[in-house]
Amino acid sequence: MNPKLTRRRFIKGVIASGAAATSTTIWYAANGADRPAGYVERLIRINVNGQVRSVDVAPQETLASTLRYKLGLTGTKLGCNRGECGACTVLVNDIPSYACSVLTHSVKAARIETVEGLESPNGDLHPVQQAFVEELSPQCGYCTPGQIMAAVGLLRANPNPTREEARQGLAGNICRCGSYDSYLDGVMRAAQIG
Amino acid sequence: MVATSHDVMPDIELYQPTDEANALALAATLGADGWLLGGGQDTYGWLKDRNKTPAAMIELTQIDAWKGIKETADGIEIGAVTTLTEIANNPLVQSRFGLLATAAGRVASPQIRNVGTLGGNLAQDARCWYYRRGLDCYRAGGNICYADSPEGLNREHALFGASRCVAVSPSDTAPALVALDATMVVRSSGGQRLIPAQDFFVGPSRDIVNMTVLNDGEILTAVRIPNTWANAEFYFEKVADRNVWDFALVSIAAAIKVSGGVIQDARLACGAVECVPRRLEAVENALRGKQRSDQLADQVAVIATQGARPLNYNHFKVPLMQNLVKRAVRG
Amino acid sequence: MAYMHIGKDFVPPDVAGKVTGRIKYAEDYSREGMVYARLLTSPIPHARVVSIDASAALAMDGVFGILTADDVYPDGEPGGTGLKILTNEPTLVGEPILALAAVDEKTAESAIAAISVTFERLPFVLDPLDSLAEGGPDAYTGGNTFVFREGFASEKWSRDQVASFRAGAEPTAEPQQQFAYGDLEAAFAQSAFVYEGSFTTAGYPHMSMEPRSAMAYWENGKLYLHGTSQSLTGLAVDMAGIVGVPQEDFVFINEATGGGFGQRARAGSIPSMAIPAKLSQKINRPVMMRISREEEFTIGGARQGFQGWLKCGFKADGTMAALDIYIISDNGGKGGGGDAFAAADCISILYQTEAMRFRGTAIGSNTGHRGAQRGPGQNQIAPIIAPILDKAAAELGIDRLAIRLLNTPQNGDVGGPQRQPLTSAYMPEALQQGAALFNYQERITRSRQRNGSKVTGIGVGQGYHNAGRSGMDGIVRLMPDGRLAVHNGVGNLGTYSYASTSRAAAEVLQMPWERVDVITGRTDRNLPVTSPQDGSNSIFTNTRTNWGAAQDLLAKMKEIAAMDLGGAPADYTVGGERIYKISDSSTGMTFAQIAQRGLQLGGKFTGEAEVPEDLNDFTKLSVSRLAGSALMGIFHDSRHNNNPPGFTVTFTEIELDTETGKYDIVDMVTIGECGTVMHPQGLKNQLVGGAVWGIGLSGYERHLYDPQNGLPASTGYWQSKVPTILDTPAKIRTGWVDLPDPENPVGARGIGEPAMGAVSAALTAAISDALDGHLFNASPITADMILNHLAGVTSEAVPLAQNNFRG
Amino acid sequence: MGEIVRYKRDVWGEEVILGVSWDLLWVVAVAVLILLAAHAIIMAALANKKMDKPSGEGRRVLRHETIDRLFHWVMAASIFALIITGTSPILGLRLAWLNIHWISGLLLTFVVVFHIIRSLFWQDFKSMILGPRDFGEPFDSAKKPGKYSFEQKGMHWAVTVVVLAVIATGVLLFMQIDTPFWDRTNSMPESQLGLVFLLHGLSTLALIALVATHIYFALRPEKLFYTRSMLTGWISEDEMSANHDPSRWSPKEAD
Repeated sequence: MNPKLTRRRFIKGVIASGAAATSTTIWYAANGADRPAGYVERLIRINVNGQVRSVDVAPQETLASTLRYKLGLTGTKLGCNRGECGACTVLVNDIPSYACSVLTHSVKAARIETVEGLESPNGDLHPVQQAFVEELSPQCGYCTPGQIMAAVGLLRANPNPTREEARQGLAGNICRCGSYDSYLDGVMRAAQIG
Repeated sequence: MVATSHDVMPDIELYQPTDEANALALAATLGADGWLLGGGQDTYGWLKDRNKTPAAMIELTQIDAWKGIKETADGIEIGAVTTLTEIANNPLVQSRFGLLATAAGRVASPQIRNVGTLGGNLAQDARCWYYRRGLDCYRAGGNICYADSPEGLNREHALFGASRCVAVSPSDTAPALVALDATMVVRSSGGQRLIPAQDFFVGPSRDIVNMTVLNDGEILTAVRIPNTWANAEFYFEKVADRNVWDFALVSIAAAIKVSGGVIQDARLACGAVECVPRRLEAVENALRGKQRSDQLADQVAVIATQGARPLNYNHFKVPLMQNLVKRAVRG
Repeated sequence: MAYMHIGKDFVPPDVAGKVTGRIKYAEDYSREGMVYARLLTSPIPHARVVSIDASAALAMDGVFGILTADDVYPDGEPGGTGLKILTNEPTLVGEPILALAAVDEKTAESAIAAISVTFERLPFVLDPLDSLAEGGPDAYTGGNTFVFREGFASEKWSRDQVASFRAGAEPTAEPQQQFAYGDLEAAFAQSAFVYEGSFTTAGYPHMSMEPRSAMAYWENGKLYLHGTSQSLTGLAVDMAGIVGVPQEDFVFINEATGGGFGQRARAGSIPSMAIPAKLSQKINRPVMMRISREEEFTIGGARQGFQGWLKCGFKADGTMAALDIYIISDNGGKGGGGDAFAAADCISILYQTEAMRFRGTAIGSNTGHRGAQRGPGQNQIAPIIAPILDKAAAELGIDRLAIRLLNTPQNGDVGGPQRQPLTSAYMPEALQQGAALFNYQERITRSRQRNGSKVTGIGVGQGYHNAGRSGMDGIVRLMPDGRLAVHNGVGNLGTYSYASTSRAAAEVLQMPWERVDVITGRTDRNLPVTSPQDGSNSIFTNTRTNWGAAQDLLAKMKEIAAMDLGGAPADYTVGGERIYKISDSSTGMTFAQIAQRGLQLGGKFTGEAEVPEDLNDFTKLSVSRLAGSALMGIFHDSRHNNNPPGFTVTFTEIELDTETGKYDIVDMVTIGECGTVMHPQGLKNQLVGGAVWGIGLSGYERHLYDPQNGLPASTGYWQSKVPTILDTPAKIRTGWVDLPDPENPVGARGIGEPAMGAVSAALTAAISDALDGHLFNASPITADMILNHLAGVTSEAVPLAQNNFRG
Repeated sequence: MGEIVRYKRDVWGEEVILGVSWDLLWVVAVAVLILLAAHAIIMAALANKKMDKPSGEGRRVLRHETIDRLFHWVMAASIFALIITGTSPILGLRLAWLNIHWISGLLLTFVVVFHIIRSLFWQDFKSMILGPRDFGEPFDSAKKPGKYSFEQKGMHWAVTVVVLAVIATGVLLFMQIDTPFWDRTNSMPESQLGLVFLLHGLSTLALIALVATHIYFALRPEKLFYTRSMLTGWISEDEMSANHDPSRWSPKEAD
């Protein structure tokens, strides 16, 4: 029998997933086996903005969830929770990623940076933040943390981008206010400041 | 009764094997209950919507053996969990198989390419919006297609090879790999099988619920690209509504070997016109041995769409596909 | 005039919070004991809830309770259209039926899946013309339209009438609404070129970045609601009414709003914020209701789509002599929107049409709820008219810029059905300025040039929106430490006008900006009633109120100075944070001193007496709470006279690829004509932001609903095609005319909405140009439409289709 | 296991029938195997008591005309094709089955219609009518049947009912797919569609059981001569007289 067909049997999704989730662990227990290699422990330590913090993280938890609800870092915004807008962009080992579409457990060994971690210890704004203020890049500001993290990631990889390269670098971030032009102006200015 | 909007990850187990044997063992044990997780960019939406309810995720990206790009005796091998950004930026891929580098660089958005893997891009599920909405259509194991009807919103759907389901292959890298005559390395706890890229994908007439021939317990671990088409003349173009995020309305990947203005050999594949990347063999045959010219491009373009069966809102794909073939042939 | 603040860039106080992530949107707050709400929404486009069985859900661990329409409307749901908090009679897929609170969102979602709702399915309709046709289904139970003060009605045309309209002919049925001026028949008779045809424009969702999440809790009998709005005081009063709490017991907190675009201006367009408030009251815990992107799509509002017909006559010299226009506007599932009238009004003003008739009917469909969206009406019609104007120019042998210059409004012109004078208009200047910056004369020679598969198209567009109101209030206070507090109820949604209009007060007092505090963010900070920040009016309206309040403060300061230091109030002036005698600058007081003196005097100086009678109620409440706290300036702005317009002009060059149906915007110049410039960076942001919206309107965005079942297809960012940075030009060149308007104290008018219309008009004109003058008579014009046109595919055309594709 | 009907949600989230539970395929397979095995064992146990197998030699009489034999085998082929193509995706075989399935279904429909018309007007329809007398036949070894035995008639009519059900539901489902003759619509309500799928599935299961039974009997040694007659057309007079009552069936002599 084709298991793909039976897997989608008519059962309420939630019940199915809850029951099934338990069933794999039960399977291992029933078979007298230890949990297989690779089973995740919930209590983990993650490095966010240079600080190592202990957090209880569910296996399925997204990084955005951990940052916002467990660590109180609400600068990372949920615009769509689908990887379709970019408002939750953070840096994972310097690489811009959508925090709504990355599991916290997947990045527990990585360096995570959010918009809250950019200012220097004495409170000076990061060059990208400074440039965005000077160019008045944000409008409503909801996409701004994501735009900033994408821009910081871009400038780390390419400190002197052309305007076109900057445009490609910010391509994964929607701004519904349409402030793209001002964000690009900001990135170009940041490249000069930085 | 269902609420129409879920967006929180439900309870699900996660396994993060760090070596190949463990991953294959987990895949074998969990079978259909184990969801293979690459970068997850095509996964989390399904899970948040609770439209797919596997019991566990098996994350493949911690396995170093399945990462990276290396040169082999007769070409290159790309680990299946190599990110699309790495592929797009890799000097070896760029210099020898620029077609794939370009295609990988046109996927979705930078952040998705930073996390998304080649394997995930190839094995991703159909993007038909009815299916994605969680409706119990044929592809979801149901008994109906909502898109293939006079009123269905089928602008993005198939011209060819439809069989009850009219969804198309959404992958950008798939047509490139078909054009490059790549081989998929598929492993399971029972061993390894090598599958030509073209045969890796499966249409609804043969399997209406899966997009690839992977069986439960099998994992795509690497893609091998032979030197056969290295440094050929490449053409990749993806036409989408928006230039970021959107899936192709039609895409084309072409590898053409030209000598003295004469086409020695050619391999072309189109994306988003069929449930699998559509290899254009008739066009290839018509090209071989011919002088490359605009006239030739126009002639073969018509061949490319022979047999097309447009739905109510996707007639434009016929001229679009023809035009992309023309562009590929013109170079 | 040399200003200290007006026309100069500054750093708005909230920018630092935006770049550091510290500024808080509703969803960023939390509260001890807070629980999470999720919604159960209708899966059916039109239905009646027969029964709800939540027993299984309520028995689950971690579930605290549910809220249904019966809870929020114990005496029955309000009649009429309009969004409800919750409903038992949904008229679109996704309408909230009930909310459930649980310990976390995951539990809430699981519990909601365990609730069983029995629905009775009712007939639904997605295309207003299908509903208009005799025997067609109605979107609402009472009919397919809602007539103001009269109630539901069922508007029906004969099937032949609908069919002939779909075939492109003039509708023959009686409209709901109409206006006319001039002798239309004579004007057509005088016309050398007459164009007649039908058109469609698509509705589409607002898709603000911040979903309309809200968090509420009750404390000591007061409701604290963290929400989102375009205007704190413009919304809070009505919101208190919707929740059913006295104004004085309602605290609305809204530091920042992640995008408004029309649908967060008024409480009626965002009643969902009452859900956590009511739920919190019911279960006695703070409740956070995070709205998902799909829910935001459904209840977040959408633009009205048009199905229209028009006939337009031009004299031999190019004058637009006559316009006859008939529009069926899509009222969606919850009613709302008066876009068609605004569209006709816009044509009348923007092209100074000599004789005109407008007829319109609004019909419901079981789709997303409609309401004001950036330039509602004006911006749908802009991209329809521009290519027709170019066709007339071509037929009459007139240059495209020339025909616009000929018809464009200027100082002294009137417009609209009332033939109301414009406060001022400098469109010829704007057109000339744009043409010069764009290098129009040279660029136009590239029109229709081919380069391989690519063709160049040149487009010129104009945009208009009424851009100013009056009747609002201002409160400013000079604090004992000499700082100036400007109380401002304008929402903070990214235009920075809450700050830039406050600078009008600083200007009056010649106050350095760093010594000014803009008091906003929550209603218990005692804000005056300001205009909802919609309709491009904030700059005009709130510079008037803040200027007026500061003038009141200044007058009081002068009175005190004269009282204490001798002479008449008129002998005094301000500067350097001092008030001093004009004749002897050493005689004076610092602002701190005079503020302290005012406090000693009390009475009218501190808002304890002689408060203007005509203040709005909420302002009176604020003033009474502030009374005695500082030297106060209070002002009620009486009505202004004429129509203050916001105008824009856009020039663009595109390269259209005939093989892919896509086009690159090679260059774009957009000029604002909005009186005196208050804040250049803010204006530039409005112009480029409006441009991106214009690009979306003319090229990408549209509602999609499956006619088979009423399911929405365009719920997320992906399917609703909000333009990305790579769909917009790498640089948009901007400029402004900067000539003062006589009806505003600093000469300023608004700009937000017109910024969009000009761009969409320029783009459809450019597309038409690149395709040898072909008229799609539609927005958006998508790649598939262009490809089908070029390939001669006509089978996909669904004439005048709404909420669907169009070939 | 245990479910007979599979459900799904319709486009608006309401529960509707999806079709038969294919778990029943295994139930049917196992049940038929057990029953037939039991029959085989009982028959083997009784075998030594009935040794007098009639001879196939000698004069031959005509049992099935060529055209009827042709009909039978075309029908058999199409039913096999339908069962194989219909069950292969359920068994997880990746086979492009749908075109073969509907073409076979169309063929089956044509031959069945042909057979119905022929049997009504050209064949001896009465020979297949199941009357009260037939029901006594199994209990009285003295009673011999006419052309068709009680078991044969029973099988025929069972197959008739099931095949007609498969065809009727199959035609309705045929209208739900794109074919060279028409483009599909979604005009049938989902609840009805599910019912049709359910009936198609149930009748398929019955058909599989009947076909298995039919094949089993066709291959049984004491019945093998009937199978031979379906290939060659004749049975011997000896076989005829041992199994049939000549007063009730007087066949022509075979060529």
